[in-house]
Amino acid sequence: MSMEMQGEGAVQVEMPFAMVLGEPLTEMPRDLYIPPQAMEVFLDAFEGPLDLLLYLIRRQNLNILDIPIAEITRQYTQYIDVMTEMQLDLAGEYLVMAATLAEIKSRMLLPRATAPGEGLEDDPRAELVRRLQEYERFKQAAQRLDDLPRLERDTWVASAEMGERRVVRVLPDITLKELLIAFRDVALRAEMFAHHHIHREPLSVRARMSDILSTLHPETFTEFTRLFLPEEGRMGVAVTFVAVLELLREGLLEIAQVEAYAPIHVRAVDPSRSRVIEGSATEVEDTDARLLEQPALEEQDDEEPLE
Amino acid sequence: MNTEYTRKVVEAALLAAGRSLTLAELSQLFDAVDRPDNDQLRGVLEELGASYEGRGIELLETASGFRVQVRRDVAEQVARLWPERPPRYSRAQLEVLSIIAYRQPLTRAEIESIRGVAVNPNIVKTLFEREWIRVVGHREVPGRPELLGTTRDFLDYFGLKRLDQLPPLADLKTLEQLDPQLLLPEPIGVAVDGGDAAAGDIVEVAVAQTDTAANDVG
Amino acid sequence: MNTEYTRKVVEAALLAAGRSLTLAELSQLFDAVDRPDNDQLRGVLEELGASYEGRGIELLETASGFRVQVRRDVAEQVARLWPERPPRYSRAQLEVLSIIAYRQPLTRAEIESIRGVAVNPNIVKTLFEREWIRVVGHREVPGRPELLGTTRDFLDYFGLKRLDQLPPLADLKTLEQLDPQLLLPEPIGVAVDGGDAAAGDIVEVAVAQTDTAANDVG
Repeated sequence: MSMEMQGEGAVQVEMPFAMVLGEPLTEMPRDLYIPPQAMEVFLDAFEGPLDLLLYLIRRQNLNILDIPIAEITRQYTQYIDVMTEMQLDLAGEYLVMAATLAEIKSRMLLPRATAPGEGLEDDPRAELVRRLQEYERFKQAAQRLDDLPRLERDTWVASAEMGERRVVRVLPDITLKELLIAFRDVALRAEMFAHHHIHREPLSVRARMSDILSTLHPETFTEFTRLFLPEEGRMGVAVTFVAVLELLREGLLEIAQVEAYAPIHVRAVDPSRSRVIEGSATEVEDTDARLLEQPALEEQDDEEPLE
Repeated sequence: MNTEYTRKVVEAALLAAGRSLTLAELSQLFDAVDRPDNDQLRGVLEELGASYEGRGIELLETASGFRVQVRRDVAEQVARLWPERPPRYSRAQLEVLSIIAYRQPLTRAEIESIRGVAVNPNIVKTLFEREWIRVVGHREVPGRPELLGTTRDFLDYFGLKRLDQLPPLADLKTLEQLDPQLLLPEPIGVAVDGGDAAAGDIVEVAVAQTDTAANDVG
Repeated sequence: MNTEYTRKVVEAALLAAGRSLTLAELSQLFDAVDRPDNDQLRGVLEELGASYEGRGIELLETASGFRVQVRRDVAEQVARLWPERPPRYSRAQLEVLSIIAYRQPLTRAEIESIRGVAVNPNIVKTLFEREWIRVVGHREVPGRPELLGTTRDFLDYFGLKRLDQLPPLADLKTLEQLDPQLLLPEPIGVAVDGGDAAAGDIVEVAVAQTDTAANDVG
């Protein structure tokens, strides 16, 4: 069909079909005699009856559109006979094709209307020719596909290393609403099951308790008045005072006054009075040391709302 | 040895491998007849490295050989190729955090007593790592348990200036009425000023509406 | 947009990813403020591709985006990095794959009718395993047979951007078309309907052929 294919004559594909008795079988046998050892390989080399027919046609440099159907049928059936004799496991399609060819041959013998312009449609070979051509197109397409540069064989995707990849950890997001709902639920549960009631304390006092506690150190006293920030105004002072009282009530704070009217000092409750395992004590000190850096920040924080 | 060809092969091999290659491995790629010796290979690698000047990649010699890697100054941007799906906090985490926010300073035991279940240490650890909570002191009881409180980062994250900008507990009770997704049918506009009674009313309203709709259909 | 910086990031990203990246993926790497638009990105990619001229690598656009890959002319040498040989595909596999690629969507029975022989189930299975083909639907006939089509992976693997980049199918000729020629004394090589000699002319024909193929399916 194509010049290329015709030029190659009987050679089906360029690569060896297989190794037969250690010899590469690169060409189809030119005659019908096929060494028995090669027959199976030979059969395997064809992708079915259309492929075999194409081979027979090409081998004789015949045009696919003008197949001498009698001759091709004779050759085809000879192959099939050889294969059958050798009791090779022949696919049924080969026999169907043999029958088809025989039918075409017999129809060719019948007289046909040969009015000009028509008749070709009636050529009994038309359907076979169409199928052969169609198959050959894809046979060729498969070859061209195989020729395309492809991954793993002709190219590889280039990649470079990232070095130490900085892990960008994404932290979960929470909305304030989620947080509030969570607390609401806890509170509702606690009211239902817990023995104690959740007090409605102003959060500012709670916050101030945390702040004061983190500014205090168990080993050194802090002057009481330094807990207050005059710039916070009366409300701020009141909040701080209530927070100190609350801390005192919870036993988290101790207050000392050397004598009447002397400055009042506060400090966190001394840990040495409790029995503490040594290991955890050092850990605690580290934590406290770290916490001592916090108050400055917190004080600034408190100033903000007043501006 | 054809230098230019050698350079092409070396570059292609390094990028195809996507890992470090030794001089020996690189040299194996060539037929004996045009195999570069180690000095020649080093020369070629040097040229290759120089050609990456001002590009997104660089050539590096490490203990395991030569490799091409992404330049540090664009690495961070390139890392966005692998976005991590943001994880979510569990219900328990949210509860613990909210309890600390509202009831600080308090100990883990006190959190447990409010929630009625033990607190998984990992939950508290996560909150510490996020720097949302801190140890503000110790309660002077046996074991000196840590007292937990929230941090300024916590306030910043939620856009709060002060802790008392959090709504008081009493207002929280009506929170679900404020959240259309949780309970309400459509009319968010129904002015509910809290309390369970109001919630009861709404349910009735909703039922009535459904009835009406059903009547309309019939 | 700083072109040089953009180019650095794009190159680094393509090589860090080690796979094809789409324009959208590349654009995501940039902050909104200096994010290149698609035209700018294409410009940068073009420059990048040009800068690989004469090197061991090249830039290619395939179905799933842009990738940097090893040039074919050094492939043989680079392949020596891996002791195992690349997978080979039998003629039968390639034929079935081509038929699916050109004639999709179609059923197994339709493949068999073109090849004139039953399709070995292993062939189809292998193509599925490689994720080169997929079931794209069912034909509404008894048994509702599966309709097969190719995947994006298939295009990527063969370095194609779209299906119509496949080499064109040869023409079909009818007996009528060719008959006049048969009447002439047959000069060898006139009846050519494809083949490399005519390759230059094929491009235009290809469109028509693809159309024909499409019509054939319907």
